[in-house]
Amino acid sequence: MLKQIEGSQAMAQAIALCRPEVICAYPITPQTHIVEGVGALVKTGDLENCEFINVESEFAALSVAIGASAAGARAYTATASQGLLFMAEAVYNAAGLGLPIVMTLGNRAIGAPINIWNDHSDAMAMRDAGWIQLFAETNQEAVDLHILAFRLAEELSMPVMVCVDGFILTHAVERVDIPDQAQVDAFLPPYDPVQVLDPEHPASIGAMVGPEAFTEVRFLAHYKQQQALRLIPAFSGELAKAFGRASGGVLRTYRTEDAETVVVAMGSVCGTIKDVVDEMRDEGAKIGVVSLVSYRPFPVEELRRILAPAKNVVVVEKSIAVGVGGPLADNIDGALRNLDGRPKLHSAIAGLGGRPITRASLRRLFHTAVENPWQGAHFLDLNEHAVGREIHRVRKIRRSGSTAENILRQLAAANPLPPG
Amino acid sequence: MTQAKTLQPEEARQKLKFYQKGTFTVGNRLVSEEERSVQASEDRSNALTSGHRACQGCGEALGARYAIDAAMRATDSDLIAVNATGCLEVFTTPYPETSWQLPWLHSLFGNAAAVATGVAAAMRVKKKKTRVIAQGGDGGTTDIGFQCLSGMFERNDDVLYICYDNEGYMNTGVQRSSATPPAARTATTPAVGPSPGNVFGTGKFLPKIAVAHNIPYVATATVADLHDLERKVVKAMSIHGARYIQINVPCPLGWGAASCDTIKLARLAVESGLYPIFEAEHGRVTQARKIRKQVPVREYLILQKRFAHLFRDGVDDPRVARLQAICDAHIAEYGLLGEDNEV
Amino acid sequence: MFQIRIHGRGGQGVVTGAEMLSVAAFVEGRHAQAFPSFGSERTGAPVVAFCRIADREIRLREPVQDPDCVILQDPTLLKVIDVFSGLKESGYLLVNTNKSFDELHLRGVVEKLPPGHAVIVPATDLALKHVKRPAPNAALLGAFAALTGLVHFESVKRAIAETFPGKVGEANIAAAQEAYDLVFSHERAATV
Amino acid sequence: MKTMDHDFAITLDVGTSLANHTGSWRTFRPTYVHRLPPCNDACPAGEDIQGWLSFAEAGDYEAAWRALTKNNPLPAVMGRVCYHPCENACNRAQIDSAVGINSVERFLGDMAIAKGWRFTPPAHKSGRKVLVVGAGPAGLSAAYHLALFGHAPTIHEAGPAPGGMMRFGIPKYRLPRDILDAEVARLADLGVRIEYNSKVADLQTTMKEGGFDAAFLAVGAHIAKRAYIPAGEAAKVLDAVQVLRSMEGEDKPLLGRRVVVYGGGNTALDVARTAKRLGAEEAIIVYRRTREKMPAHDFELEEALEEGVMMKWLSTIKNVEAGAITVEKMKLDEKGFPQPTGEFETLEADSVVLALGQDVDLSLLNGVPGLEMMDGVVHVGPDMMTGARGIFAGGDMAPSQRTVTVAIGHGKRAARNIDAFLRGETFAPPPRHELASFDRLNTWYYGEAPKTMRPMLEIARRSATFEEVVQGLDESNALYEARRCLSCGNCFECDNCYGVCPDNAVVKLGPGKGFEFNYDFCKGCGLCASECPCGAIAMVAEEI
Repeated sequence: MLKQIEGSQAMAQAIALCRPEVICAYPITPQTHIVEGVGALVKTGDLENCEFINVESEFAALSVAIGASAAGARAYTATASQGLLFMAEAVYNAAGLGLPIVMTLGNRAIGAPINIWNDHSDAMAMRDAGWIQLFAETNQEAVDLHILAFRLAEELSMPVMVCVDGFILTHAVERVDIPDQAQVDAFLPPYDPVQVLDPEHPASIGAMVGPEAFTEVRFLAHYKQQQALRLIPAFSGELAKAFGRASGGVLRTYRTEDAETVVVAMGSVCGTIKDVVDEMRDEGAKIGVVSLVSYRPFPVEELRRILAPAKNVVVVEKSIAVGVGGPLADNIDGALRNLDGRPKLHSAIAGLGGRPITRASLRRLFHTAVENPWQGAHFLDLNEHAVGREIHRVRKIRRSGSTAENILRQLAAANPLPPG
Repeated sequence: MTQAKTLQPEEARQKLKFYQKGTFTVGNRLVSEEERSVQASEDRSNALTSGHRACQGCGEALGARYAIDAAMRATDSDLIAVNATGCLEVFTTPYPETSWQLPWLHSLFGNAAAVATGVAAAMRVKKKKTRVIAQGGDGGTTDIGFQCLSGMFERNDDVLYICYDNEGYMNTGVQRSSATPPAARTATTPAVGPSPGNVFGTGKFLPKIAVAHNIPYVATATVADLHDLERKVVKAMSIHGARYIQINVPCPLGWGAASCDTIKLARLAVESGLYPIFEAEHGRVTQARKIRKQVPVREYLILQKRFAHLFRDGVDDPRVARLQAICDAHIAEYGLLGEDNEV
Repeated sequence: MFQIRIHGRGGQGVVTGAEMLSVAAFVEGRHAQAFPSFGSERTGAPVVAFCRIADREIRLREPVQDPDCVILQDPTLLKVIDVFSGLKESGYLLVNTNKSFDELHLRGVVEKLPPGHAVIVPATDLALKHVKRPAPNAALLGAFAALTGLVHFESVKRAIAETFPGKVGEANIAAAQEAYDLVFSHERAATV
Repeated sequence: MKTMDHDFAITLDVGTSLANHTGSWRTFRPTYVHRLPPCNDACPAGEDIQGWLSFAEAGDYEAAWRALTKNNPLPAVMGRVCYHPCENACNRAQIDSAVGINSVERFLGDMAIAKGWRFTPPAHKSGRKVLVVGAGPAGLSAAYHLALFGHAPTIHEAGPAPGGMMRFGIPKYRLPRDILDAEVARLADLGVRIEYNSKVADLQTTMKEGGFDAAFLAVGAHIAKRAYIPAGEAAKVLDAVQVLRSMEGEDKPLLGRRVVVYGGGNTALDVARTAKRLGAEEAIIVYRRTREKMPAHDFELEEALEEGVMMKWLSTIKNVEAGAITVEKMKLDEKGFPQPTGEFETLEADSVVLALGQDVDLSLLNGVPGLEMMDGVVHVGPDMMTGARGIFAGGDMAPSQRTVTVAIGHGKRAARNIDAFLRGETFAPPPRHELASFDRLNTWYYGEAPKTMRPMLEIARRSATFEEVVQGLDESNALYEARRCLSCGNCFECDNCYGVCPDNAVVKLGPGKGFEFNYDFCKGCGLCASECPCGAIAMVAEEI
C-alpha cells in the first residue's frame, strides 16, 4: 500500500510485518523513531507475539537480542553512531555466534566532537565484525531491505545490518509502498534456527577456540558471508516478483553502460548523484553511477566487471579512515587490484557529520576528477581557509587545545550567521 | 519410674530429625532419598561434569555444580544457562570439549544478564516454561556486567543470576575487582609499600545493591553450606522475576590457599562474619544465617597468602583489627549471632 | 519539481507543516518529499523544513537551496538568518504576520518577485482563533494552496485531517480554510 | 538425546570433556581408609563399638546386637557393670560429651533378652574339648568363643551359680541377677556346658579324666586381702568378699547400725552402699588418701554420696574395739603418699568391713609343670598361654586390671589362641589400624547433641531397696545416643566426598557399599579428605 510516510515509520511497519519476536530498544538519534514505531505496534497489539524490551544501553540491546536469537526467537534492534560502538563487542559476538539478528543502523557520525548528523563512520567502524551490511538508497529500499535482511540472516545464520542514512532517510517523509502481511509472510518463512538453546537437545554454544581451530572458524565465517553475494540477488529477485518492484541486489548501476566516468557511492547520496549524472549526460559527459547496496560482503567480481571498462572511477563516501583515507575507496581499489588497464581511482570524502552534499559540489568534483585529478582523498567542500589557519596556528604553538573547538571558534569569528 | 533428665518426645524427635551426623553433611544414609540434598543423589544431573580444566580444589566449579544441579532438579531439567566470560567459562568449554550437560550459552564478559533476558524473552514469546539462569564471576557481575545486571533487575526479567564470588579477576591472573576485600593482595594491589594490598573503604557488596532494586529474591550462600545453598536455589527457582544469588567460592590459586581448604575457607568466611549469609525478598532482608561457631577473622586470614603481609614477623598488622571490625559490623547489621530458627 | 522551504522556530510545527504539504501532494498522486533541517530542534530555536513536489520520483537529497517558495512562519527570524537565500525570481513568498511587507521592510524582496507571488497572512492569529494554540502551520498551508495553486485545498484538508485526527484536525482545517479564503480573495483581488 | 546440527568449534556437544582425563594432574591421591576409633581402641573386650553403633543408629538393633556379641557375649551385663573406658576415650567428649556407649550396649542387651534373640550356632563342630575353669566373665567369654569356633567347652565352676565375681562381687542394685542369668542361659543354649560346685583341685587330673585338649583357667579373685589391725575380741571385723558373697545366700550379713568400710576401691563403695540398703544408719568409708587419689570411679562415689554414704578421707584405722574404732589422721607428703600425723580420732562402729583388695586361689595349679607364678597371678604370654602347653589363663588370674571387661577380653583372646593351638597354628591378630584421633576429624559436620543422661532411681528407694539404681534408655533415647557416634575413622556414608569433589571424581556405589574414586578425573585436591567428617580418607603421595 502506497503511503506518504516518514522513513522511520515505514521501516517500523515493515519490521513489524516481519513478525519479530523480541525487540530491544534503546534511544539514540536518529534511529529512535523506528523502535518507537515498532514499540507502539506492540503496545496496540498490531504486532502480536513480540516482547518489546526497553533495555538500559545499546550493549544490552544487542545482548538481549543475542540471547533471544540463540533461544530461537526472531530478534531485532536498532542503533546508531555511539550506540553501535557501545555495543561493538556484542556486534562481533553476534556474528561469531552465527545469530541471525537484524539491526537497523541509522547512520550517524561518531564523536568527538559529538555530532548527531549523518555520515557512515559508524557502519565503517563495524565493517569487519562479520555482519552483512546493506545500504538503503531510499526509504522504499530501506523497507524492502529489512524484509530481505530477515530472510538472508536466517538463511545464512548471520546477522544483517540495514544501514539507513540518519535524518536524510529516517526523518524524510516520502512515498513508500508498504507490502501487506500476506506478501511478507509468503516471502519470509518462520524462523527455523539451525541451532538453538533447547533442553531437549542441549549443546554448549560459545566455546573458547584456540589457535588450533580459530583460523578455520574465521575462514568459514568469510566463506559463509560470501554466500550472500549469491543469495542477495536471488532474494531480491524473489522480492521483486512478490512486491512488483526492484530493490536490493548487491549493487545497482545507473547509466554506466558506456560510461567513461563511473561514480561509486552508498546510501541516499546516490539519488543526488543520479540527478547530477542526468544533468551531465545532458551536457554530453559519459558518466554513470554504481549504487553499492552490499558493502559486506563486498561484491568484488561484480565491481570489477562494471568498473573495468571505465577510465575514471570516482568514489564518493561519507566516512574517513583517519590516517589512510576513504575505506570504500580502499575496498574499490582492492577490487580493481591487478586489473590490466584499470581505471584511475579518485577518492572523495563527502557529507561528514551531516554536511549537505549538493549537486553543485558533485558536478565540480566529477569534472575535477577527469580534468584535474588529485592525489589521495579529496574532502568535498572543505573550508580550506579554516583548516589552513588551524594548521598554521598549530605549527606555531604546541598544546593549542582541541582542533574542533578551535575551528568552531574560527568559523564563528569568520561567519557570525550559520548557513541557512 | 521417675524420669530425671531425659528428652521430651517432641525434643527427641526434633533431634532425631536432624540426626547429628547428617545435619551438615552432604547426605545422610538414614533419611529418605527425597529428603537428601541434590548433591547426595546418584541421579544428580552433574550439569558440570568431569574433565573440566578448573584448578585443583576450585570453589567455583563446585559452586556451579551445586547451584545448577539444584536448579536442574527444581526445573525438571528444563533449564538454560547463560555464562559470562571468566574462569567458569574458560575451564568448562575449551574447544573441542565442554563440561556442561545443559543448554548453555556464552556471549561476552559483561552481558550475561542481558543475554539471559533475551533467552527468557524468547521463552516467553515461545510460550515455553523453560527457565533461565545467568552466571558469572564477581568481575563479570559486580564490575563489567553491573549495568546489564542492574537493567535486568530493574525490568524484573525472569532470570536467576548467580554470581560465583571469588573476590577477584582470577581468569586473567588475580587482579582486584570491586569484590576484592580490603588488605587482600592481588596482582593490581600488590603487598608492597606503606599500605600493602587492597585499600580499605572501597568495593561494593552487590547483594545489597540487588536488594535495593526491590527484586523478588536476593540471597548469599557459600560452598561450605550446601543445604543452605540448595535451599536458596530451589526457592529462587520457585519465584518468577529477577533473582540474585551470590555464592562465595574460594579460589585456591587467587587466595594463595591449599586446594583442600576451599570449603574450610568459605566456612570461616561465614563463621567470622566477614561474609554475611542472608536472604531478602522484595527489598527486605527476611533471614540471616546465624554464625554457628564464631571465629576471629584472623583464623580465616592466616590460611591465605593474599593476607600473608598482615602477619609478617609474627606480629599482626593493625589491618587485622580493621577487618575484624568489618566482621563485627556485619554481625551487628545482620544479627548473625544467637539461635538460628531455621536449620 | 517545486521546492518549498519553511522557516520557523521549534514548536511552531515547521516540520509538520512540510510533512502535511507533502501528504497533500501525495494525495493528488504526485511525488513529494518532506524533511527537516536535521538536528536536535529545541523549542524556540530557528528551524527549517523542506518540501519537494514533483511528478516523478524525487531522488535529490540535498537541502532545498533554491526554493520555489519560502514560507516564513516567524518574521522575527528575518534578523537572524537569510531566509530568502536562493529564492527563485519566479518564486513565492508567504509570511505569517499581522504587519505589512513595508512594516517588515520587505518591499525590496517582494518587488523582485512576480506580482501576486508574495502574500502575508495572520496565520498565528487564525490558529489562536480556531486551534487555541499559536501553531500557524495548517493555516499557512491553506494560504499556500491559495497562493500557489500547487495543491488543491481539498488535499490540504485531507493532509491536515490525517495528521491531526478529530477535533484538533477540524480546528486546524478551519484555520486553514480561513487563511485559504483570505489569500484566495486577496489573490483574486490582485489579479482582477 | 539427538545431537544438533551446529556450528564448527564454537558449539560443542554436551559432556564431551569426559574425554579429558584430568587425573594426570594429581600428585596426591585420596584413598578410603579405616582408622581405629578410640572407643574400640580402649575397649578391653575388643568390641567394635563404632561398628555396632552404626547398626543401632540405623534402628537395626538386632544387627547391632549381633555385631556387638561377636566380641562380647554379655551386653546386658556389660551395659551395667563395665566401667566403659570407651567413653573416656570417645572423641565426642572433646566436642560436648562422650557418646553413652554403655547405655546403648545395655539397651541392646536388654532388648535381646526381651526379644529372645539367640546366638547362631557354628556350622561345623571340631570335636575338640576344652576345659574352662571358672564361670566368671573370662571363663564364660572364652567358652562362648570356643563354642562359636565349633569346639566343645566345658566350664567347671566351684560355686553353685554362674557369674563368678559378677555374682559374688557386684551388688544386685548394679546388676540384677535375672539379667546375668538370662545371658548365661543364652550361652548354655549355644552349647556351653557348665558344671557347678565342681571345683578343680588338680588341673592335670581333671584334664586327663575329661579328655580335654586344652584348658583355660579363669578363676576369680575371691580371697580377700587382710591387713593387720589390732582388734579387741568383741570387735566385728569382716571382709568385703565375705559380705558381698553372703548377700547371695539366704543369710544376710549382720553389720549393725554403724558400719565402717576400710578401703578406697569400688568394692569399698559397693559394701558401703549395700550396708545402707541393709539398714545401716551410717556407712562410713575410711580411706587413707584423698578423693582425687581414690581408685574407685567417681560416678560410683557420687552415687554413694547421694545415698548417704559418708567419707573419712586421709585416715587409717589404728584399732578396732567393740562399737568403736580409732583412726589416725594422715597427710600427703610431697610425693602424694599418706604419712601419719599422730592425731587420732574415735568413731562409733558396730562393724568394720575391710575392702583392701582380693587374691586368686592358685592351688589348682600345683604340680603343673612349666607354670610360672608371680605376685599371686600366673604368667601368660601375649597368646594367653601359660608356661604349660595347652594351658591358657586369663581374668583375675593373669596380670592385668581386674575388671569384668578385661576378663571378657581375655576370654576372647584366649579362645582365639586356643582355637589356633588346636589346629596346630598360631593366631595372628589382624594389624591394628592407625588411631582415628580427634585431629583426624572434621567436627564441623557433627550437629550439637549433648549426651542423654540415663534415668536414675529416686534416692529414697535406692537406700532402702536393692532395685537397680541406673535405669535403661528407651528406644528413642538409645537411638539418639547411638546417633551421637562420630563414626571416627570409618565411613558412614555421609556423601561428603561425593558432594564436595569439584571434579565429580567420587563414585557412589549405593547404600552400604560406600564410594570409590574415579582416578581418571580426580585431580588430587584433597577436599574430600579435608571435608570427610570422620577421617576415613587419606591422601597418599603419587609415585612419580
